[in-house]
Amino acid sequence: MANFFKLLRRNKKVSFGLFIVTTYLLIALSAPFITSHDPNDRVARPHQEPSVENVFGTTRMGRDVYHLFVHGTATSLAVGFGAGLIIVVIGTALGVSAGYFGGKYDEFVSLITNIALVIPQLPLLLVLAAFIGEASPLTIAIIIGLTSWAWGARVTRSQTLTLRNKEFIHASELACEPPWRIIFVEILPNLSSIIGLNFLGSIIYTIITEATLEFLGLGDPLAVSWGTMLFNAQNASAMTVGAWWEVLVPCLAIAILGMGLALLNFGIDEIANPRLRTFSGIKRFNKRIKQLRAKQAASSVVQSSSNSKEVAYHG
Amino acid sequence: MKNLIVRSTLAAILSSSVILPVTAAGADSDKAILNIAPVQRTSWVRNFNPYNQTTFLPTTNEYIYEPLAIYNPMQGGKVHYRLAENIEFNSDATAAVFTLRKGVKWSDGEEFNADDVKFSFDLVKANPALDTRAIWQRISGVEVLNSHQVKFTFPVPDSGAPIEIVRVPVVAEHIWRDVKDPVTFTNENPVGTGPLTEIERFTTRVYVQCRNPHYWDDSTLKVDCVRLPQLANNDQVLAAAQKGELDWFGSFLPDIDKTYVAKDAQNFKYWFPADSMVAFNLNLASTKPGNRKAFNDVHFRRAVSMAMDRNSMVNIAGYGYPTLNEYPSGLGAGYHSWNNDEVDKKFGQYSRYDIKAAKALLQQAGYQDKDGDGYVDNPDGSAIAFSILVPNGWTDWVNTVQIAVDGLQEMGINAKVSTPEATAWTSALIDGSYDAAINAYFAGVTPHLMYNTAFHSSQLDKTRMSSTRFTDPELDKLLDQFYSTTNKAKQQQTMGQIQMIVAENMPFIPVFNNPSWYQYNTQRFEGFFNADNPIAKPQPHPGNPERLLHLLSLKPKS
Amino acid sequence: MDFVLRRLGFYLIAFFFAATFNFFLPRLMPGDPITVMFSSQGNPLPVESLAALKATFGFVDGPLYQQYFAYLKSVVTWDLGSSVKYFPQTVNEALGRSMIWTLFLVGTSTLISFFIGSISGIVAAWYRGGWLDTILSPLSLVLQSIPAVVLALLFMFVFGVALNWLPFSYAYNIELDPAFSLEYIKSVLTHAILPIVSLVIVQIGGYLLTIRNNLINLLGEDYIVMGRAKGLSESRVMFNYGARNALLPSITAFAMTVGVVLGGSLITEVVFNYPGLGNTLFEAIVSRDYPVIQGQLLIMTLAMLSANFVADIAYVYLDPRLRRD
Amino acid sequence: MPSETENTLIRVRNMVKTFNTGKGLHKRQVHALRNVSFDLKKGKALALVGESGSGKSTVARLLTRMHHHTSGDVSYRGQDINAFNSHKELAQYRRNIQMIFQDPYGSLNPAHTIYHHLARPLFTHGHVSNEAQAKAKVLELLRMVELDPESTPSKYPHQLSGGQRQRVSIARTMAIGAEIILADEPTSMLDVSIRLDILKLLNKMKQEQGITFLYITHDIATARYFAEEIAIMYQGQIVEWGDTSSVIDDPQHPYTRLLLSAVPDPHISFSESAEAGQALLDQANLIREQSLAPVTKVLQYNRQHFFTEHEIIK
Amino acid sequence: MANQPHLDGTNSIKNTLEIKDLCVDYLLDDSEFRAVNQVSFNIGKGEIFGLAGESGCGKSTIAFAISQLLRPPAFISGGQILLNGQDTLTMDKRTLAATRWSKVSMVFQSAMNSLNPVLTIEEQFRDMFYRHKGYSPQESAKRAGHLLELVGISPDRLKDYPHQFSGGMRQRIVIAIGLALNPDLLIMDEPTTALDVVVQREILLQIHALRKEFGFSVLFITHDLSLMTQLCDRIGVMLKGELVEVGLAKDILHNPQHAYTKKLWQSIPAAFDHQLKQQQAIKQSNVVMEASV
Repeated sequence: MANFFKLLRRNKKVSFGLFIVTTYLLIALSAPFITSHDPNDRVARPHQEPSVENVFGTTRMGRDVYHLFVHGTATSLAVGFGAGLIIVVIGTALGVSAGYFGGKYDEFVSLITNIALVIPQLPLLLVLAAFIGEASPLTIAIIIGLTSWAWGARVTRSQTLTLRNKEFIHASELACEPPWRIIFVEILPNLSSIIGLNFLGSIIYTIITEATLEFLGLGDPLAVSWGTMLFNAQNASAMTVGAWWEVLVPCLAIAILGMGLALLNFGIDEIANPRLRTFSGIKRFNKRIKQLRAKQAASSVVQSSSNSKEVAYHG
Repeated sequence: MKNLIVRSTLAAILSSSVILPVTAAGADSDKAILNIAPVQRTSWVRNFNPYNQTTFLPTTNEYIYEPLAIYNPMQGGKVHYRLAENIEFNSDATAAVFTLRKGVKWSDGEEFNADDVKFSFDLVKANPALDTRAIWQRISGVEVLNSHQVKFTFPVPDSGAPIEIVRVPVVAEHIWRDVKDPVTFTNENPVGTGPLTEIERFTTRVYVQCRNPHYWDDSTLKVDCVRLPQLANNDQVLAAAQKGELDWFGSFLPDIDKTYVAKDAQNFKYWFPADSMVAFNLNLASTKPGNRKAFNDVHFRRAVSMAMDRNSMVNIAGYGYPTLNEYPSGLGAGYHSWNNDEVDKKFGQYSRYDIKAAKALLQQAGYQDKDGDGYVDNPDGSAIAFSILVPNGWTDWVNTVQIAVDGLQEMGINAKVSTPEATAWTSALIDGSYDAAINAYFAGVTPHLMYNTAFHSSQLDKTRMSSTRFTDPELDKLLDQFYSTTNKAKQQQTMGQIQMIVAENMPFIPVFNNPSWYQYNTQRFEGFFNADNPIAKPQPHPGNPERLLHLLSLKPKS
Repeated sequence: MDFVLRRLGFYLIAFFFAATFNFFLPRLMPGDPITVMFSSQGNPLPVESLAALKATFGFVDGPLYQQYFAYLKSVVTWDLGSSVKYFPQTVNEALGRSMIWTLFLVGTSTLISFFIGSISGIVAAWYRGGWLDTILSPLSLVLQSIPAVVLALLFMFVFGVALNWLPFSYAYNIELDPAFSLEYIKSVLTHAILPIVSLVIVQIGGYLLTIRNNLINLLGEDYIVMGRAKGLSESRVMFNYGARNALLPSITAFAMTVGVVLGGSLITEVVFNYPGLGNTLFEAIVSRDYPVIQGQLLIMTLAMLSANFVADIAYVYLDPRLRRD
Repeated sequence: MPSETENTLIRVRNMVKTFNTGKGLHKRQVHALRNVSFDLKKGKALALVGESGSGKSTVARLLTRMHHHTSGDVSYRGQDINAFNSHKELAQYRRNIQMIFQDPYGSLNPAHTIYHHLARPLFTHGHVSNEAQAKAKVLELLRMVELDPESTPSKYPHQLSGGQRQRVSIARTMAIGAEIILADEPTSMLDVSIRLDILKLLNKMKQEQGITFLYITHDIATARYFAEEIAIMYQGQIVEWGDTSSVIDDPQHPYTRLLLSAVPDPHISFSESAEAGQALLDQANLIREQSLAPVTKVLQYNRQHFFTEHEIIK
Repeated sequence: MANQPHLDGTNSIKNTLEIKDLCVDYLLDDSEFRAVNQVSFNIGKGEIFGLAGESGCGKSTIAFAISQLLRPPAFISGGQILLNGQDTLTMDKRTLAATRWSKVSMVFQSAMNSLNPVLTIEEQFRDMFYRHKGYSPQESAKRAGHLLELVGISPDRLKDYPHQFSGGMRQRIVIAIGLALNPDLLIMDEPTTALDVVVQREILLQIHALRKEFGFSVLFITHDLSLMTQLCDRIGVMLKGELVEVGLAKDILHNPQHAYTKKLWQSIPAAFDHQLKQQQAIKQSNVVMEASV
C-alpha cells in the first residue's frame, strides 16, 4: 500500500488519471444524492443557458443538462465497466487456456481469435445495433463485450505462452500442482498488468463506441447517457441555435474520462515495463551534467586527483 | 404518410455544402433556374421510371409525366384539369369517361392520345410490381372510346376512383412498348408531357431539369429549369437554406424563426399547413387480457385521451410546427370543411387535455389500484401495463410519447415508452402484436381515405393504419356509401355520420396533425403559396401532385 | 513463400466465416425492406405486387441452404445484386463509387499518420525524456482516447462553422464536374482537409506510441550500441538500426488498426457528409438496404484482410528472418 | 554399459527422443537423443557434460516425464516410468524426482513470496497439515539451504540475489521431498564467487541426506568437483563415461579430448604456448563430424571408464 | 602514429589507453549510484589487458565509457580517458564519431545480438566503411571479403543475413568488422560467454594471433578468470565499481594480493589433475602465510 502511494507520487500521470477516474466514479455512485429529480423530467423552458438553477443549462426538451450528465456518467461507466468485464473475462479465459493447454485447442482458439480480429468492428456493431433495435446501454455493453474480446485474447495468449515456458511453471508442474491452480495461482497474477491494460483499454473503447452508436441514433433514445445527449443535441441542432452547452457537456465528459483512463493505462504500461517511462529525470540529468562540467572546469586548474584509492599494483 | 417530421438521424452539427452562388451556376444565367430540395438523398441515381415509387427521382412525377388532373384537398377536393379536360361519371358511378386535351404533345414531338392512357394502365396491369397504388383493385377496365376519350369502369359504384386514377403516370406508348422489363427500366432520357423534361446536367451531386420544348401549357410556365443539389439531411438543407441557395424546399428545421427566417426576414419564409393526422393507438386485440379489457372500454380510451397534453406535444416536442388536433373524430383542420359541428359539441371534452376530469372518469368507471403497486387496475383486478411504441430515431414523436406517458403516469396508468426500429414498429402495427403505439394516418383528397384505411373491416391486417383493430358494421356501410355517389351534399352527410361514430367510440386518440414541410425564399422568385395565398398544399416533394400548380404559379422576380 | 501461402489460406477461411456471418445477420432480423417501404405507401399494396417486387429485389423465400448457396455463389462471382433504395443501381456501383472516397480518406490519413507518428515515435524514443517525448507521448495517448465523433464535430464546428476557413461537406464543390483539372483537384483537396486531419489525429497517437515503445525496448540491444560504436551518424543508427527493427512489430499493429481507422472513417464521413463507404453504409442501415449492407460488410472485411495481407508481405520483405529460400 | 547395482535408482537404457518440427513441407525429424544409457545411483552424482544442443537438458526433461521418450527403457526403482499414467502415480513419481533450473530469475514466480514457494509443495504433498507446521518446516528448509529464516519467507524473488534464489529452488526440491535431483546447469548463470557455495550446498545434500544427482553442465571443472561419475554427450549420444577423474585426466574419445583441450587453464598462457591443443582444434570439425555418426561399438578403457566408436564416414 | 599529439612533452606514447580516476554515476529516482569509482589503468601498445569481475562490478560500464557510448541515466562524473593521449571525454562530436571504430572498436557480449538482423553482413561493413573511409560499395565489399577470410569465413556469404550464421560465426564477423579500420584498441566485452568452449577457444586463439599480426591493443572483459589469465598480459580485478588489483596475469594467478582476487580463485574448482595439485599447494602456502601474519 505504501508502495502504491509512493508510486502515485512519483508517477504524475497515474495519479492524475486516477484522480479523474475516481471523480467520475464518485459522481456515478452518488448520482441519486447529488441530483434532485429524474433526468428526463422537463424542468425548465427549452434551451436555457447555464444559470444558478440549471448549472449546465437545459436541453431542447427543457431537461436539465446537469442531471443528464450525472446520470449519463453512471450509465457510461456502467456500460464501460460491464463491457470491460465481459471482454476481459472472455479474452483472458480464451487467451490463458489456449496459451496454457496448446495443441489443437490452441489452434482452434487462435483461428477464431484471428478471424474475429480481421472482421471490421464498428461497421459490424452498427449493423448489429440497428438490427437489434432499441439497443439499450445494457444491450450495447453486451454486444460490444461479445464482439471485442479478440485483442485481449491474443495478447493474453502470447503472454501466457511466454510464461508457459518459464521455469517456475515447469517447477509447479513438477510439484504436481493441478492445471487450474497453475493457471489461477501461478499464471494469472503475472498477467495482471496485461489484464489491467486490456480492462482499461476496453472501457475506453466501449465508452467511445457506445457514444458513437447512440450518436448515430442506433441506441435507445430514452436511455440517459452521453451518447443520447449528443444525439438529442444533434437533433435539436443545438450548435446552430447557439445552445453550445448541450453539445459541449457530453463531449467534454467523454473526452476527459477518456483522458483519465488513458493516463491510467499509460501509467500501468510504464509500471509493468519501466523502460517505457517517459523518464522525467532527463532534466535532472542535464542539470547534473552541467554542474559537473562547471566543477571540472573549475578544478582543472588544480592538478587532479591526489586522492587515488588504494589499489594493489603489482610490479 | 407523407409528412412525418423527417427523421433527422444523420450526423453533423451543421453542415453545408460549399456551393457557389446560384447565379454563377452554368452559363445560362439568363434562364430562370429554380433551386429546389424536395427530398434528402445521399446521391442522385439516374432513374426516371415513374412507376418505380421507391427510387425514382423527385422530379419524375408531374414535372415529366403530367397527370390527367389534380385533386386539391385544400379546396375541398376541387379538380384542376391537366391532360384531361373533363371527367364524367355514368349515372350509377360505375364508370367514368376522361376526355383528353387536344394538341398535347410528348417532349419528342409525338402526339399524346387516348392510346397512351390505355397503354399505361395495361402496362401496370401486366406488371403487378408497377401497380404500387393498387389501381386495378379500383378499376375493372380501360377502354379507348376515340383518340381523345378513355372510359374507366369500376367494380362497384365509386366516385372516388378518379382520385386514384389520376395518380397513375401516363407514359408514351411509342417509347414504352419497346421496353423489355418496365420494372427495372431506368428511363434515363425520359419523354414526357410535363413542363420540365430535358435533363441538362446530371451528376450524383446535382442535376438540372429544364423546359419541355413542346409543353402544351407553355405560356403559364415561367420557370425554365429546376436545379436539385443533393442534400443528405436536415442540417445540410438548413446550411444551404441559410445561404439563400434554395428557393423552394421542405424540411424540418429546428427553431426555424431563429435558424432560417432571421437570416433574411424579408425573403426567408415558411408555411406549415396541417397534413396527416397523428394519433395514439390502443390495440383492441391486445394479447394481454388486462390491457385488452381496458382498451375495449371506451371510458378508458377517453381517459387516456384526456391525459394527452396536446399543447406541449405541439409546442415542445414539435417546436410548435404541428397543428393541434382536438377534433374528437380526428378530422383535423385540413378537412375542416367536412366537419360535423355536432360531434365536437357532444364529444369534444374527451379530446382536450384535462387530467382532473380524466382521473374522475377513470374512478367512475371503476379503475382503481387493486394490488397496491401504485398503478390503477381493471375493475376486475386484472393489471394494466403497456408500452407505447414509437419508431427509434423519430425524435419529435419520441418526445411526444414521453409527454403522453408523463400524463398517463400522473393518472396512475402504468405506461412506458418503447422505441423499436421503424421496421419492427411497422410490422407490429400491421400484425397487431403490440399494446399501444403512436401512428400517423393518410391524408387523402377527402377524409374518406383516412377513415377507410383505419376502420374498414376489409382493410384489417393490410397496412399499419388498421392497427387499432376497431371495426363497426355501421361504419363499414357508411364508408362504402361515401363514394357510391357523386353527390357532394350526400357525401357531406355520410362523412358527418362517420365522424359521429368515430368520435363516440374514440378508436384512436388524435393529438395533432403533422405539418406540411414547406419553406421558400423570395429573393429570386415570387408567387409562392402561403397562408395568404392558400391555393394548394405547398410542399415540393413528389407525393404532392399539387406541386405542379405551385410550380406553374412561380415566376422570376424582375 | 510458405508463410505467405499459409496466411492466404487463413484469409480465405476468415473471409468465408465473415461471409457466412454476413448471410445470417439480416436473416435473423424481422421484416424485409420491401414490405416496410410499402406499408407506408399511399395505398395498400396488392399481395401480387408485393411478391413481384420482392422477386425483383431478390428477396426470395426458399430453403435456407438454397439461399445460402445462392448467396455464396453471388459472393464468389461478386455479383451482389441491386440496391433497394437506389434501384437500379447495383451494389457494386454504389460500393465502387463510395469506396474510392473512403480509400482516399483512409489511405491518405493512414499514410500521413503512419509517417508522422512513426517518425516522431522514433525521435521520442531515441531522445527519451526529451521535450518531444515528454509532451508527445502522453498527448498522443490522450488524443487516441477521444472519440472520432467528438473530434470530427469539434473540427467541423471550429474550422468550418465558426472560423469558416475550410469546406466541411462533401468531397468537392458540386458545381465542378469530376475532371483532371487543377480546380477540381484543389476542390477535392480542400474538402478533404478536415476529415483527413481529424482521422490523422485519431490515428497518429497509436503509431507514435507503438513505435516508441518498440524502439525503447530495442535501445539496449547490442546491435544498436554497435551501430553507435561504429561511429555511424546518429540518424543512420536511429533509422537503419533502430527504426528498421522497431517497425517490424508495428507493421502488424498497423494492419490491426485498419479496422479502427475504417470505423473512424465511417463516423467521420457521416459527420462531414463525405460520399464514402461510411455514408453509404449508414444510409443503407437506416433504410434497411440489405444488399448494400451485406456488400459493405463484405468489402470492409476484404479491406481488412488485404491490409493484413499487405502487412504480412511487408513483414516478410522487411524481416529477412522470415524469408526462406 | 554401466554396471547395475542395487543402489540404482534410475536406470536408463537406449533412450531415444525424436522431435517433429516444422509444418507442411518443412516437416522434419530432429533426433535429440540417440540410445542414451546411464544409471543414477543412490547418493551419487552423475555429471552430464556437453555443449549446448547436445541433448543433455532433454534427458532431464524426459526423466521428469515432462515429455515422453520415443523409445528405450527408463525405470525408477525397477518400475517403467512410462507406466506412471494416472495423475496419482505421476505425482508419486515426481515427488521423488525434482529439477533445479538454470535460470534463477525464471525459476521462481515473481508474483509470490518465498514462503508460498516453499509452503505450497509441503501442503500439496501432504508433508504438513496446517500453517504452523508449514511455517516451522519452511524455516527448517531455509536454514538447511543457509538462508536467513527470519527475513526470507516474506520476500519476493526480485528482492533476492541469484544465489539466494537458487538456494530457494533447492529448498523447494527438499520441500517436495525428492530423493533424486536433476540439476540443469544450476550455477552457470551465477557469479563465479557464488557458484562454489551452491555446489557445496548440493554436495552437502548429497553426502548428508543421500540425495542422488544428475548434474547437467558444460563446465568440466564443476563436474569434477561435484560428480563421482561423468558422461560426455555430443549431439544426442553419450560418447564417453566413467569415473570422473579417469575420464578427465585420461580421455579416450577424440571429442572428449577436444572438449578438454578447450577448457581454459590459467596455467597455460596463450603467449607462452599458443599452440597448446592447436592440433586438436585444427581437427575440430573433423572430430565433430566423426562424433556425430552413430555409435557402432562401446569400448572399455578401465573398470569404470567407457568410450565409443562410430561409423566411419568417408 | 607519428602525427599523434604528444602529451606532457613526452616524445612517444607508450600507452594506447590511459584511464585516470574514471567515475561513472547512474542517476536513480532520488539518488545517484556510483557504478565506477575512480578507476585508473593503462593499456600499452599491443597489450591485452583483462578486466575481471562479477556482474554489476562496472567493467562493462568502463568499456562503454571509453568511446562515450553511455546513455542517460548513466553519466561520467569525473576522470579522463586518454586514447593515444587524447581525452575522449572532451572530444567534440565530430572527432568522437571519427574516433569511434577507427581508433576503438568493440565486440559485444551477445554473439547473437550484435549484428543488425535486418541488414546483410555486407551492408554492415559498408555503412562503416562509407562513414570512415568513403569507400564505394564495390571497394567495401572487396575489403569485407578479405576481412571475413581473415576470421575464417567464406567471402561469398557477405550477402547473407546474421540469422543465417551460427553464434560463433557471428562473433567472428563482429571481430572482422572490429578490425576493419585497423583500430588501436579492440574492446571485447565478454565476447564468448554465449559460445561453447571449443568455439571460444578457437575465437580467442584467433584474436591472439591477429593481435600479433596487427599490433592492436585489447581490453578484454570477462568474469572467467581462468580464461583471462590464459589470454591476457595484464589483468585488473574489479569489485563493486573499484579496481582492487592490477598486475601481470602471472602474478594475479600465482600471487594474488587482494582478498577478493583470492576468493575468486578459490571459487574456481580445478578441472585437471595438475591444477588440483597446484591448488592444494596454494592453499597450503596461504595457510602458511596467514599463520606467519
